[in-house]
Amino acid sequence: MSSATLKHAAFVLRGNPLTAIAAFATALLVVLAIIGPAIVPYDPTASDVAHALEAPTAAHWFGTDQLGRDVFSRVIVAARLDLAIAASAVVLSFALGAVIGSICGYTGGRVDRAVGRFVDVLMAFPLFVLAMAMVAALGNRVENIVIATALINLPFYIRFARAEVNVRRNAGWVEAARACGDSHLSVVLRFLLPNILPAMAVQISLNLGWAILNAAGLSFIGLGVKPPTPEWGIMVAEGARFISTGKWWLVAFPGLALMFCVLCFNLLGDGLRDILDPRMRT
Amino acid sequence: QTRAETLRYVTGATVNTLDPTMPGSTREAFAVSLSTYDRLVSFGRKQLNGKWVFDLDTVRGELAESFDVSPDGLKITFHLRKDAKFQDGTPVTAEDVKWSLDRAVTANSLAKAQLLTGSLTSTDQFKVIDPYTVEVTLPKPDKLALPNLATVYPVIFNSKVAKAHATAEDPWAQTWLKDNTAGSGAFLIETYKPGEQVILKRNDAWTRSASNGQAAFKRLIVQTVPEAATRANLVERGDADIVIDLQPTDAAALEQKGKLKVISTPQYNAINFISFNNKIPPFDNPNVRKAIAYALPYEDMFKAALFGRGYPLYGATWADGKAPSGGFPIPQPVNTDLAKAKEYLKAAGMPDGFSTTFSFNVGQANVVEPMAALLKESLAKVGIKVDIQKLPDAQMSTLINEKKVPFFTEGIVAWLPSMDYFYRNFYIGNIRWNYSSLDNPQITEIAQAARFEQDKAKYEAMGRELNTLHFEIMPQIPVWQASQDAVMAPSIEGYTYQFHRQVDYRDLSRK
Amino acid sequence: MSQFASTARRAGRRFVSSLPALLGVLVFTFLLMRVLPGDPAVFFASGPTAGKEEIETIRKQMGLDKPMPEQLARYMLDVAQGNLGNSLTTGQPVSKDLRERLPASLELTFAALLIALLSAVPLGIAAALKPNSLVDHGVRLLCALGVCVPTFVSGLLLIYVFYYLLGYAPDPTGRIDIFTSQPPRMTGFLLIDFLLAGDLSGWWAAASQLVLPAFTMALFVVAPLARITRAAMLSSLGSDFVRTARSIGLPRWRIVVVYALRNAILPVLTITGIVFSTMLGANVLVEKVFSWPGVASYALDALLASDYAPVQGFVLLMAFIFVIVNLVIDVLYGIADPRISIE
Amino acid sequence: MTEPLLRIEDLAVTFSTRRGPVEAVKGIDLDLPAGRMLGIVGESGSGKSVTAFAVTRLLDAAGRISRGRVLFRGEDISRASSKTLRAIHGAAISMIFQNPRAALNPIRTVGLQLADALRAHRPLSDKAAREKALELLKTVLIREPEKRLDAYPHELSGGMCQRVMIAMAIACEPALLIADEPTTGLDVTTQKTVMDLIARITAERQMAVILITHDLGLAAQYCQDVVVMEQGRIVERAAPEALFRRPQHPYTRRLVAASPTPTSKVEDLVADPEYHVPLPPEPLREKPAAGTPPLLEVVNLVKRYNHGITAVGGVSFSIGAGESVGLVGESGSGKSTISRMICRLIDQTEGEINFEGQSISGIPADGFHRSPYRRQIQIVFQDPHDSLNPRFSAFDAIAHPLKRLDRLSNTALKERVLDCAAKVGLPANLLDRFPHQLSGGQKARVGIARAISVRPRLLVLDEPTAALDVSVQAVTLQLLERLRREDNLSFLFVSHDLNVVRMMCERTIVLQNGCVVEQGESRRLFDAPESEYTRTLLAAVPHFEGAA
Ligand SMILES: Nc1ncnc2c1ncn2[C@@H]1O[C@H](COP(=O)(O)OP(=O)(O)OP(=O)(O)O)[C@@H](O)[C@H]1O
Ligand SMILES: Nc1ncnc2c1ncn2[C@@H]1O[C@H](COP(=O)(O)OP(=O)(O)OP(=O)(O)O)[C@@H](O)[C@H]1O
Ligand SMILES: [Mg+2]
Ligand SMILES: [Mg+2]
Repeated sequence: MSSATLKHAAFVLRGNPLTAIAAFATALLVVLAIIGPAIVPYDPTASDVAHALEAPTAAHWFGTDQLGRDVFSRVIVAARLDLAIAASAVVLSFALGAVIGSICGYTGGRVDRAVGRFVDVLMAFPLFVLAMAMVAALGNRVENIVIATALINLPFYIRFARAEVNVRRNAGWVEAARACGDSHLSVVLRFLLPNILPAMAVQISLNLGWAILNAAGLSFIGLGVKPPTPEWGIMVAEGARFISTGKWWLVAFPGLALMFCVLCFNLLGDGLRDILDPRMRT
Repeated sequence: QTRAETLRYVTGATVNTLDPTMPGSTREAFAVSLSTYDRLVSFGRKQLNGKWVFDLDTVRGELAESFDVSPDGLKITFHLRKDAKFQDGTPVTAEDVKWSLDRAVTANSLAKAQLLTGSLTSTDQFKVIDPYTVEVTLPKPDKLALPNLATVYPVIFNSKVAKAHATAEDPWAQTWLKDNTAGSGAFLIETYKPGEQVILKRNDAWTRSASNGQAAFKRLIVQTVPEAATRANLVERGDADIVIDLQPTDAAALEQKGKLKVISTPQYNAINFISFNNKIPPFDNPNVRKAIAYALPYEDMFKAALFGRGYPLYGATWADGKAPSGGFPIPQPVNTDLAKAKEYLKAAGMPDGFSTTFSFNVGQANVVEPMAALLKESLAKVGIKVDIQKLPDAQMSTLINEKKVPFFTEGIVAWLPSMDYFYRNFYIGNIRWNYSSLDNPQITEIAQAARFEQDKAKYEAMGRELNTLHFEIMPQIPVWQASQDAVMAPSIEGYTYQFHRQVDYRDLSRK
Repeated sequence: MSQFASTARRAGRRFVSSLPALLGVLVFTFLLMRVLPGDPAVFFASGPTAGKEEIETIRKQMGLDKPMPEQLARYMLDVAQGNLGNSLTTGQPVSKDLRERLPASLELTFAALLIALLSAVPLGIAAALKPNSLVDHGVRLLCALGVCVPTFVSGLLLIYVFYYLLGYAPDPTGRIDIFTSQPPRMTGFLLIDFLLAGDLSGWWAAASQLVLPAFTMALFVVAPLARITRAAMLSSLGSDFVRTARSIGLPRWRIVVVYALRNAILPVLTITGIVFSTMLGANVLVEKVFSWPGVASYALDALLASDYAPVQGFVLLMAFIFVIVNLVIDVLYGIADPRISIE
Repeated sequence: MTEPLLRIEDLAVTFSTRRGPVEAVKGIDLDLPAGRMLGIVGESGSGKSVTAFAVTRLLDAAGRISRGRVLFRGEDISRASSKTLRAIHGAAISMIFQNPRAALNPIRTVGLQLADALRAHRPLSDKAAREKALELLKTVLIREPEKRLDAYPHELSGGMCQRVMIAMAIACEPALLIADEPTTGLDVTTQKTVMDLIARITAERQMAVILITHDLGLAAQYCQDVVVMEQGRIVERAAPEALFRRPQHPYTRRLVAASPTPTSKVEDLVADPEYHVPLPPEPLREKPAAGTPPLLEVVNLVKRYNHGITAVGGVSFSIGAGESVGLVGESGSGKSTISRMICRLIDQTEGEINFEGQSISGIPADGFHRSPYRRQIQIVFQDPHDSLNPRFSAFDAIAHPLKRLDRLSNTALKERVLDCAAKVGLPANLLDRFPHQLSGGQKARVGIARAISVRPRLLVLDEPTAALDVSVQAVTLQLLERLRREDNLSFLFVSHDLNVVRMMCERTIVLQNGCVVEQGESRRLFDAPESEYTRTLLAAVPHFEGAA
């Protein structure tokens, strides 16, 4: 990133307090994900049935759950896993999607049509059901949740990358690169791909939030991560069942964490769009 | 009819057939069939700890006005009620009974396997004596023959109507009966939307209720509401009249609020186990199984998973190490004792523990997930590292059937909960329900013998022996009998815990 | 008219070219379902005494005893004849189940989409008319809030508040209050059927049942729609032709509506298509929470039970609807944008 | 003297940007009497458009009139309410924009848009509006006006769109028409017809016109007065003959000198001695020995695209070492296609390309990057901005072919890059900037430096200056000429500016619809064109000598 980009980013952030707050909060989340397990007051998986389902107190800020585990500790510790799930799912689909999409967008022709067909098939699937089926088929391990989430995002990335590359493939600098002795492949990988990256960054940040929600949805129907691993989605899904009995803290705190995280990513995505939008630059 | 004359029952499951014998029938389908069809006999009821439960030992006539058992126990003669009419107005005759029982033992259906347990296997065993008398012959005297006829399968069809819808490929009209009824029961189907709801209306001609009258409700709605919390809301707000499958938390909360009537009955014909496949190492080693039995955090699990709603099967003391009773199940003399668990592990040659996977059903996650988490935590204390695996229901049942799950939790139910029935159906042979894959000649032999043992004292002794053996080899660990929490509007009366763990709608009335 | 003819021709071509995708979906789902480790026969042979024999019976009944390629061939043949197999969960033919449940899902989705569009488009326009103003930030925050709550949580919360606490909403148990009699089934869409039957109180009952779930779903899709509306409005407001419109002295509302909005509708239309088909498939959770008798919750139950036929049928149906929706969007697009039809 | 139609007094426009307020127009004064045509010329960014938008109050939200008054018919409209403005827009003042296609609503028929313009100011029935629209289309000389009424903009050519735009602008008979570069992007021939149309219609209706352009020739040909703008100020105002004969202000002088005319030479283009670097003399070239093949020989080159479009239909020519050959023709005549085939970026359909006697047409374009000839043939693209990877700094851009083709690295690489940069006059301190941080002329230099860095023999220049201002173009052309003379490079110079080609090239090839209509010595060809097509092209070139 050049200093001009940074300056521009700073400018956009100043004009857009929401993005600035979101950026700060995201940074906070990341820090929390890293140091979380070290700072929490209780072992997030240690049960204490004698103190089950207690409302928030000074000892347990967010109350305790059905097994008497400290909700606060669980919410904090879950940040790492949730961010990891979101990040790895998105990175996976982004990496695959960007490369495939770029190649399609650049070459056009038969490859493009073949991949297009595949994307059509994927898109025609009810995607959440596809994710469910994948997790059901492969087993509900974190890897599989990541893979399923990545897969259902893949078509969007392919399409996006394809479209972005398509508008650039006739750009002068692409031809110039070829005149400078680059092969088609290296044009795609070294020139086009880095150029569509900023535009895709927006998509990525929006998708990060979506990936977490997806994992939460899977948890709700019982296909989430394994117990007793703390994860927001599964905590919300379990806590949601206690709403009617008034044990609000079980759903409220992990839910707020989840919301907060998704909200940050979404706002960040919006802001990123402005930062990266060349029209916003002068 | 008014709202007061309507009973609205909500459930998380669905009714998927009107013919209870269809393979794949759900429990809700059984409950509906109980109201739309009559059987020859039904169970009586008794009070247990102040709650009404079905009584396996009293069988009373339903379509049969009376029945006699021959002294050698080989012949049962049923005398049909003369006033019984099918819902189309035609009388119920011995022909219909014969056709229905023939169907039960012939057609490819659930009934066949069930009736087998009562020595009912062939059409030759059913004989029409006269239009109102049917005789059932048994090859051997069998305690379970009569009770079997009281289960949900041997319902009596209107054979004329059924035959009219039979085809060459489908001689027993199974296709038609799946979506239609031809019975003589207390209710008629008004609308049937599989997976959504069944609405029934009273058959005014039916007068065989406990008080020899019509069913109390004029209309009956059986509705699927998948979200348990919503079911709790519905019944609490008075929009639903009765529900039996709430989460234990909700049931406990509603009971505490005291606005509704909550009848909590331990499912005394069902048992929850922590199971091992005794063929898969290290669980082939009884010491390992015992180690786990002493490492389980019973109290915590019972509290966290069931909120204490059930009948614990742990924590007993057997004075001389022998089973004090011959019933099944009985509380086991185990409790959480990590030192003992470690000793057993040492005896098993694994003083540092081992790693394994503990599996359970997604469908039971509400209850089992906290249990699994506690189990994992507690076993870790003796060095057993547990990875928890949550499987979709179909996968879990498949894997269990293929005997591929080493360590898991599951439950069993027996409609006819006699001691030998449990041992014969859940501990013998390469069948799905033999969770522990037990293959113990001694247990097999005693259980088979007990089946036909007519002497009560000897039967009791056999039971004690089996129970003692069971504890010694510990093929699996019975943990508790969960309660069935029937939560209902205060005005609802007459609820009885039934063998099929469903509401018998005919029993209910509104104050 | 020739434009109509060319639109029709394009639609036809699109449809034909999407057939391979449908076939792909069919085969892929079939294989995916067989990869599921669960054996439906075992699951459904769960009677208290079910044994090997019973499992075999079900297996035969489902055709699972045949080798896989044969199963696939049979399945494709069946599908070609409109037979989607039988559901073990409900015991009914899948096509019948889907036919009965699809209107419920569609009605819910349409209602949600309508709510979403009616709120998203004005929001997007408001944001675009004053970019970077307080209004804009407010809209942005509102949208972000909408997408950051899992639908099942918002659904349960809405039920808790509006049904349990306040009692404004009817009990969340499906499409219509159980004590209201159903209208004669004509279209399967209750709102329409009630109107056709002239039963206004019934219509009201059905509509009030629909509000909460539709709102829950709409909440989730307002964001993408508002976002795209804002972006499209911004770009069309900044475009040269809007400047032209201003330079000839057109009134402001005419510039915003006729010039800017009509052009901005095009990308909104595309997104609406995508949103519609994802909603239809993704409303599993909403249907579950509101006991809505739709196709998605049907498929979910079947999936957990490894009941192949309903899942396969559902996926195929969704893919088909996806294709149809795309076609409709395409046609609308062709009508809205004259530039398309010549390509 | 009577009150002028439009009077601008001390008008200043300020934009708020992230670097604080920027004054784009810094206080200008201007009078425009009714019925006159006033030209505003000046380089890109000098504030021409901003002035126009300020007068019509169509500025972006970011800009505002910070000072001064705009008197229209004696009334100050610089602070008029939006209601007043709406009444003025279209009815009293209207505008024609650059890029007519984008200026029309793409999803509304031409007829409806015209009707919109009409009905914005007078109540008309649908039918009457349609009739009036038809009349307008007839006025702007559109063929088959009835049919065009229901056409969408995309169904019309650029010239036709501009006519529609003119029709819309004159629909309500305004007294003032502001045309902001109305012909940029149009072909020379179309440009002429459109300008003639504007001139005729406005003369007929006694409308005052402000013509904004950076083409001095165009302004000279059509305007009675010309003002020159530089950096938001008016530096000179005069009648065109006087202005171009005897430019007073140094900026005007520079501008006039930099505009190529049929008689100018590359040496003369840069008037400002400050910028002037004398060119080396034309090297004496020995006649190549008989039998030595030319550097590049193209035989019967054909390119057909799918759908049966023949972009190039059998073109043959050759280029000798050190020779510069021009390729001219209308838009779409196949110039770029030929350039790309010669550079082996696309495959030809038929025909031979020989480089130094060796056939290179047999090497597929996909694999040409491995060929040793890759470094011999390089290309400079039309748009210097578009041809630079936005993520490469100037250094990276120049270094890229060196790394790829010469496998240089580290110090050797650095030296060569600095060398090349120096050669094209690019200050070394600009090398770590990214394209968006460079001016147009600087970007052009980077593009040229990149092309010559591997020391090619043949340089294909595909409209290398089309996107540049005249003064930047002048400098760039000189640079190219110097490189050619110093390094004995050969050029294939593609352009649609005939004056430039005449200056730069010894020989010229005229292309129409993918076929050569005429080729020969530039001097001869331009003085005595043989084909009708060449004559039309030449006639359409606006030139300010004619205005004298
Ligand atoms: N929206 C804006 N925000 C900031 N600065 C602007 C804006 N619009 C124009 N400018 C600045 O105003 C100055 C004059 O621009 P203007 O468009 O009038 O130039 P021009 O003479 O018309 O050039 P061209 O020949 O390229 O059209 C430029 O320096 C430009 O950067
Ligand atoms: N990839 C392509 N596919 C189909 N047709 C093409 C393609 N590229 C160019 N053409 C067509 O080939 C013809 C010649 O195009 P070319 O770009 O060579 O013209 P040009 O003389 O360079 O025009 P300009 O002055 O506008 O740059 C045009 O009619 C164009 O539409
Ligand atoms: Mg301009
Ligand atoms: Mg070109």
